[in-house]
Amino acid sequence: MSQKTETLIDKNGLRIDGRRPDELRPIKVEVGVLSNADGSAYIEQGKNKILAAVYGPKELHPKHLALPDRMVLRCRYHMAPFSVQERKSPAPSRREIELSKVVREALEPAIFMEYYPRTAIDVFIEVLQADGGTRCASITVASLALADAGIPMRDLVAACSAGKVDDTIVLDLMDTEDKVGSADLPVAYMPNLGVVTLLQMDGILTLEEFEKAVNLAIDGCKRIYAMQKEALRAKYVSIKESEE
Amino acid sequence: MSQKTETLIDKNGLRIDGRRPDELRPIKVEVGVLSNADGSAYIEQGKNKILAAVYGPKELHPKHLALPDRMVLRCRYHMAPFSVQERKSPAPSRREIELSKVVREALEPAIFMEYYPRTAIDVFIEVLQADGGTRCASITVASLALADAGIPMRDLVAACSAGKVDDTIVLDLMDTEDKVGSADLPVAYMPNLGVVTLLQMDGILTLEEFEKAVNLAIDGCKRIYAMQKEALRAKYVSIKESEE
Amino acid sequence: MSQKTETLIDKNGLRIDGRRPDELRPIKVEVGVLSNADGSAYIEQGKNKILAAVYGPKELHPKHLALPDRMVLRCRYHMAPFSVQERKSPAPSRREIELSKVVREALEPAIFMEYYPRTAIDVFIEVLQADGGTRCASITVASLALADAGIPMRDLVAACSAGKVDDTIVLDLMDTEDKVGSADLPVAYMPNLGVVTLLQMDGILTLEEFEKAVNLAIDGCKRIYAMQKEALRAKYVSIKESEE
Amino acid sequence: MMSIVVRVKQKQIAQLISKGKRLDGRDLYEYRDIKIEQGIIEKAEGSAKVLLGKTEVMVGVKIEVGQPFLDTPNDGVLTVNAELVPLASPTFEPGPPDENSIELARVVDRGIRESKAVDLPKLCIEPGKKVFVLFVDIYVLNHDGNLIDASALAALAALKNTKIFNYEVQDGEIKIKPGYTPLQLQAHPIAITFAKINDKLVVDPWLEEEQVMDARLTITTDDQGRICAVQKGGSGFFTTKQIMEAAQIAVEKAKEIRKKLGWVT
Amino acid sequence: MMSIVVRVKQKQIAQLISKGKRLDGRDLYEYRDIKIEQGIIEKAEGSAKVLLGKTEVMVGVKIEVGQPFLDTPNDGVLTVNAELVPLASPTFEPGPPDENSIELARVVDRGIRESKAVDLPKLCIEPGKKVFVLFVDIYVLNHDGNLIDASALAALAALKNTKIFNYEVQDGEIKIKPGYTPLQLQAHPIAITFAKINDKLVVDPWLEEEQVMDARLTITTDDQGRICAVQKGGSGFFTTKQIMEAAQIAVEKAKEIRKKLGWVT
Amino acid sequence: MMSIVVRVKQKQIAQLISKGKRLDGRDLYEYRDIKIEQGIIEKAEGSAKVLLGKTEVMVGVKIEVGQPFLDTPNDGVLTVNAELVPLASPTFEPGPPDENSIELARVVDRGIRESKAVDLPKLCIEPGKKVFVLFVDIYVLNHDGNLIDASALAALAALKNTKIFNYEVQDGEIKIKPGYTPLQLQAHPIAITFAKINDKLVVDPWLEEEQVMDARLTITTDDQGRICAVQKGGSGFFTTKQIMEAAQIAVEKAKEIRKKLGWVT
Repeated sequence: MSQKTETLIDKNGLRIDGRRPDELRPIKVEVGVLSNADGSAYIEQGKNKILAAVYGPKELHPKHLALPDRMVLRCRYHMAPFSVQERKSPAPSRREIELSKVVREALEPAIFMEYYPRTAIDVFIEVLQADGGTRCASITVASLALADAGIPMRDLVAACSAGKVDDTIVLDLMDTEDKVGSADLPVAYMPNLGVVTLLQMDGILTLEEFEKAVNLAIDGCKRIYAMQKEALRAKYVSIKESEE
Repeated sequence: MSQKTETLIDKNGLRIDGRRPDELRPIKVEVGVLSNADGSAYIEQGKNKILAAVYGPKELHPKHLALPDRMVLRCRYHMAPFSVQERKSPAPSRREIELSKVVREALEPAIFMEYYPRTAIDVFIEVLQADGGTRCASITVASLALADAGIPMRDLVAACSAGKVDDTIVLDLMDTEDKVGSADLPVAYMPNLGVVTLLQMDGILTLEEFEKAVNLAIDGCKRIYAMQKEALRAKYVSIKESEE
Repeated sequence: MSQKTETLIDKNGLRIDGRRPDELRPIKVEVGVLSNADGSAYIEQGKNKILAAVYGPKELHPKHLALPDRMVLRCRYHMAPFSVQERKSPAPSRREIELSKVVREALEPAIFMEYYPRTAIDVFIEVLQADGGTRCASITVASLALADAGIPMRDLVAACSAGKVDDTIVLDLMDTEDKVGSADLPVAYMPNLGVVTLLQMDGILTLEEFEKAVNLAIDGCKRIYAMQKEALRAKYVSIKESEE
Repeated sequence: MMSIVVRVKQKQIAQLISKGKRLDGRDLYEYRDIKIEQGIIEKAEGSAKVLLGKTEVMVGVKIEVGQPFLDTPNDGVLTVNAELVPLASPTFEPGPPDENSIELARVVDRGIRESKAVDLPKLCIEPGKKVFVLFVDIYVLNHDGNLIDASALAALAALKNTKIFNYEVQDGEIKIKPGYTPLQLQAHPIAITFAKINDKLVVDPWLEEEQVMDARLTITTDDQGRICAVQKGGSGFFTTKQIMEAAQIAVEKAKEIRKKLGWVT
Repeated sequence: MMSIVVRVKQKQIAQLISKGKRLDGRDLYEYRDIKIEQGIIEKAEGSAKVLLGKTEVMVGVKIEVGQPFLDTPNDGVLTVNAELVPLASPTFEPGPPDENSIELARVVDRGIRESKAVDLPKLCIEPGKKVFVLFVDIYVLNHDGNLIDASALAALAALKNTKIFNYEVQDGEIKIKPGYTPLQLQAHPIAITFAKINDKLVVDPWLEEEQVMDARLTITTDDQGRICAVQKGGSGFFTTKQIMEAAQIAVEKAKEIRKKLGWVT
Repeated sequence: MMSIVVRVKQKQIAQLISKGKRLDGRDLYEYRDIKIEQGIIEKAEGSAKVLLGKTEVMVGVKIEVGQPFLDTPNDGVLTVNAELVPLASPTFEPGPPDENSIELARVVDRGIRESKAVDLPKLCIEPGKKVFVLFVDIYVLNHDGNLIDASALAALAALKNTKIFNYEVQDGEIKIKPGYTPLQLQAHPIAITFAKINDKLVVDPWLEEEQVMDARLTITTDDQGRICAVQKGGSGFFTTKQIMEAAQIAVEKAKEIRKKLGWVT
C-alpha cells in the first residue's frame, strides 16, 4: 500500500478497468478439472488464474503427527514462477508461507475435522497468474475442490476483498488498485453460517471505513458463493447427464 | 588472532578496560530466569549477555537415536542477529556449529549420563550480546541451567579463558584483546574434581607460556565457580524464603 | 557441445592427444582399494581419477522405504571440489543429481535385486579428477565395486562413450573433445547379455552416424570389459596367493 | 490435539469467561503488566526488551548500508524478522523460520509499515543506489502467550531507541561524521490481540487461554485511532459483530497503552 | 515395488501389446491427442499449455536482463526448470526439485540447446556484460504419463509464442522502445519417448504403461531428421536393434507431429 | 552407545595400554606409517594424498581471484573445507557438512592460520579489491582413525605443492603471464593428537582406539616448537598434568615428523 496520487476512480465514479466501486471482476469457476486429484477446481477472477487440488483423506507420515480425534488439514499456496511480472523463484517465499497458513485457517472452520481421525487432507493451490486478490480467489477455489473431493463440510467458504482507493471503498481490488490504493481487506465468509473465517487488512482505514469495507467484502462473498454453488450444480448435472 | 602492534597493556600494567592482567571482568549470574524451561540461567560477563535454558530429560524423536544405557545431551550455541557489530544471519554459522559441539563436550563429563537412559536433554544457549569469551560464559551459564533443572551432576563446570596480549599472560580476554592479542586459550574446569573439560587455543604460545595460561585460566574458573555456587544458593534461599 | 571450428583431428587422422579415432585412452583399474567399504574399486581413464565404494546389503532407514520383494539400490555420483578447472561447490549440482540417477539405472539391470528383499545397497562414486566421460568411467568402476562387495550380478556393466569430432566418429572422448566436438554419446553395456543399460546423447548426429557411434561405443565397452575381468582376476589371484 | 487436561482447563476457562472473569484474575479487556527496557544491547543501533506478564521479547535493530528495492528507489529498507528460539518454549524447535515466526514478523512489519512509523524516504542516501537498511530482529525469549502484541511493542520501543551515525556523501562514498541522530518515529502503531473463547472475546490472551481459544484477532491502530493492520488467526471464526466490537476496543486499548507508555506524537 | 494389482495389470498390458494392442485402444506407435493453447499467461513473455491425452503441462517463459556465462560471453542464457507440483499426482511431493524433475528439465533443455532452436547469440545485448536470460519454466499440472514429450512440446510452443520488448542501448543503459519482437525459433526439436514392455516398444506411454514398463527411451530429433538428444531411463535395458528401430520411428513420428502442428521452418 | 563387543574390546585395549602396549603392536607414543604423494590432481593448483596407516586423506588446493574480507583488505583469503564423504566409512552420511567435518576443517585451518604458514599479505593483488582466494579442500577417503593429524599433514603437503600462475596488473585487470610461482610456506604446523584411554595417553589413535577413548586432545606446534592450536574433543576430561605432558610430547613428535618428511624451514 503506497499512496501515490494517481487517479484510480474517474469522474464518472468508474475504476481503471471500468468497474463500479461495488462490482466484482468477471469470474469463471469450474469444478473437477484434474484427473488425478480426489477433488479439483479452477478459477479465473480478472486475470487471476488459479488451480486447486485436494488429496485425501489419507494416511499421515510420519504417524506421530496424526491426531487421535480429528484429521490434519495441510495447505500449500504456491505461485508459478511465471505468474508475476518478475520471475518468482520456485522456493516458497515468506509471503507464500504466511498465505498457506491463513488460507488453511480460513478453510478449517468449514470442515468436519472430527469425521476422519488420524488422517490428513492436502490442499494444493497453484497460482498460474496473479492479478491481485489471489488469497481470496484461492480460498474460493480450494473450497470447491474440497467439496468436489467429497469432504464433509458445514458450508462453502467464499472469499473476496474490499479496500479503499481514492477515498472510495471498493470491492475486489485488482493488482494496480492493491498496489497503489490505500487499503486492502481480504475476507473469507461462510454465508449459511454468517461467519468470517479470514480477515486481514493492510493500509489505513477509519473505524467507519473499516465497517463499510467489511460489509462490502461480505456482500462480494455472497455473490461469489452463488457462483460456487452454480459450478457444483453444473458438475453434478453433467455427471447425471453422462450417467443417463 | 592478528598481530597489529597496538598497545593493549599500558605503562601501569593495566589493560584497555583498566583491569589488571589476572583480573576478571565484572560478572553477574542469575538462576531460574525463564518460566517455561525446566532450568535456566543468565550471565553478564563484561558486555557479554547470555541466556541458557535446559529442557529435559524428555523422550527422544526419532526413537532410534535414543541410547539404551544413557541419555543424549544436545546443545545449541546460537547468537542473536543483533549480538555482534555486523548483523549476523540467523542460520547457524560454521563457528556456531563447532562451538555447540565443544560446549556440549565440556558439559557432558559433569552429568551422570547413565541416570536417565533413552532420554534426551536439550541445552539452548542464546548469546544476546557478544564481547569475547562467549563460549566460556556459555559453559558457565549452561552449567547453572542444568543444575537449576535438577539434572544430577558430579560438579558444576566453570569456564574462563586466558591468553596473551602484548607479551603478557592475561585472564578473561574481552573482544578487542581476543581479536588483536596474540593468543586465546579457553578452559572449562570442574573444580571439585580438578579436571579440564574444554581446552582450545589459537595463537602462538611457548610451552612455558602455555602452562602459565592454563594455570591462570583454571584460577579464573575457580573464582567463577564461587559465583556460580553463590547464585544457586541465592535462588535456593529465595525459594525457601518464599515457601516460609 | 558448441561448434567452434577448431581442428580436433589432424591431417594424419590422429586426435589432439595422439589417439586414433577408435582408440581408448589409457585405463588403469584396481579392485578392493578401501578398507572400510564392503566393496571398492579405482579407475584412471585418461586423466579421470574415480573411486567407487559399495556398502550393503544393509537395513534401510526409514523402514517404510524398504521394498518387500527386492532391495533398493542407491547411488551418489559426486565430484570433489578440486576435480575440475573451477572449484566446484560441495553441494550436489543438478548435473550430479541427474548423473546419480542414470548411473543407478545403468547398474540396476545387472543386479539380482530380488535376492535381498527389504535391504539397501549404497554405491558411492567420488570423482577426484574429471577429464570427460566421467559417467562412463563411474559405471565401469562402480560395477567392479559391486562385484568386489559380492553382490550377485548377471554381468559386469562396462561403459564408454563415442561421439563426433570434426566429422569423424571417435571413441572415448576426453574433456576438450567433449566440449568442442559436435556430439557425445555415452553407452553402458552388459557384454554377456548384449544389452545397453545406459544411453544418452547430446549433439547432432544423422541416423547413420548415430548407429555407427552406438556400435563403436559398444566395441569400447567390450574392450573395457576385458580389463574389468582382468582386474577382478588380479585381486582374486592375489587373495589366493596371500592365502597360500 | 487437545489432551484431556486441556479439555478440563478449557471448560474451566470458558465458564469463568462467561461470568466475565479470567483464570489469572484479569478482566476480559485487561492487559497484563507491561515493562519495557530500552538500550540494553549496546552493540545494536537500537534495542528493547518487553515483558508482557511473563511473555518476554527482545528486539534489536541493526543498520547497514545497502541497495533500495527496484520499485522504491527513494526509500530506505525495513526488514522485520522473528525467531522463536527454542529456549522460549518446549513447543519451539531449532531450525529455519516456520509459519508461526513468519506470520509474527509479517504482522509486526505491516503495523509499522502501514502506519508509516518509520520515515523510509528519510533513510535514502543516494536515490536508486544507497539507502539505510534497518534490520528489526524479534527474539522471543519466553512464551507465555500473545507474542504479537509483545513483539509489536518491543519492535516499536527498539525503533524509538534507534540512532543512526551521522554521515556525509563525498564522491559517492559515505563518510562517517561524529555523533548520532535518533531515528524519529512518525507514528505509534499498537497491536491489540483478542482471543475468542466460548464465543466471548478477551484481550491479551496468555498461554493457557491461547491453548483453548477458537480463534485470534489482531487489530493494529495508529495514533489517530485508524486501523492500519488486521490479522485473523486460528482455525475458528468471528461474526461481523464481534469484529466491529473488537475494532472499537482495539482503538481504546491502544490509546490507553500509548498514554501509559508516554508514546505520543 | 509392484503391488498385486499392478502385477495383474502388467500381465494384461503385456498380453495386449504382444498382440499389437494397448489398453486404451491405441496402436503401438500411436500418440494420444495433442492439444496446444498458446499465450494463456498474459504476464509471461511466452506461454503455452499442452494436453497430451490427460497429461497436462504448462510452460511460461520469462525474460530478464542478466550477465552471460564466462565461457560464452556472446550468448544469451537459456534456463530450463521443471516443477512437478503436487496437485498433478499423488506421487509428487512439495519441496525442492528431485531427480525426476531435474532429469525432465535437463532432457528438454538438451533438445532445445543442441538443435539450436533458440538463437542464443541473438540474445546478446552487450558482449560479456548484458544478455537476455530466458527462463523456461515447466509446470506439470496433471500427470498421466510421458511428461518428457508433453513438456518438450509445451516448452517449444511457449518459446514460439515468446516476444521480447524492443530496446536500444544508450551509454551502457538499456532503453526500452515501444513494441515487441517475436523470438524466432531456428528448429523444432521433437522428443519421442518409447516404453519397453515385455520386450516390445510403444510410443507415448500413458501412466498405466509407465507403471509396468521395464525401461524408457527418449529420442529427440530436429527438422532435418537428425538426432539431437537421447535419454534412456528406468531400470531395464535395450538391445542395439531396439535402439536403432526406435531412432527410425522417432524421426518419422517427429515429422508427423511437426506437420500436424504446422511447425515447419 | 557402546555395544557389548565394544565393551569387551575396550577392556582389552585398556589392559594392553596399562602395560604400555597397543592392539596393533605400536608403542604408546608411536605413529603409524606416513606416506605422502604430492601433485596427483593435475587440475588442482596443489594436491596431496596422505596415508596414515590405513587412514587416507586427499587435499586439493584451488586458487581463484576474489575480494578480501572487509577487516583484512591487504590479505589473501584462506578457506579450509572438509568433506567426510560416505565412501570413507559406514558412519559417514551424504549431505551438508556436520559438526565433525566442520570441527576437522576448523582445527586444520587454525594450525595453518596461527602459524602463519601461508603468507596471506603476499596473496594480495590490489588492496581492498582483488586478492587470491585459496580453497583447501580436505577429502577423507578412508577413515581408520585420527583424521585430524592426517588431514593437517595432507593440507600442508598440498600447500607445499601449490603453484600460482604468474600475472601482472594492468589498469585494474589481471593479465596472466607465462609460468608459475610456487607458494612458499613460512611454517610447518604439525598436529599431534592424543587419545585418553583408561587414564593413559596414546598418540595417533586408530579407529578401534577412537571407539573406546574417553577424550581426545590435539596440539599443533610450529617449527620453533611453539604451540599454535589446541583442541580438546570427546566427552571426557584431562588433568592439568596430562595436558602439560601431552604438550611436551607434541613438540617432540612434531619435530620428529618434520624431520622424517624433510619439512624444515
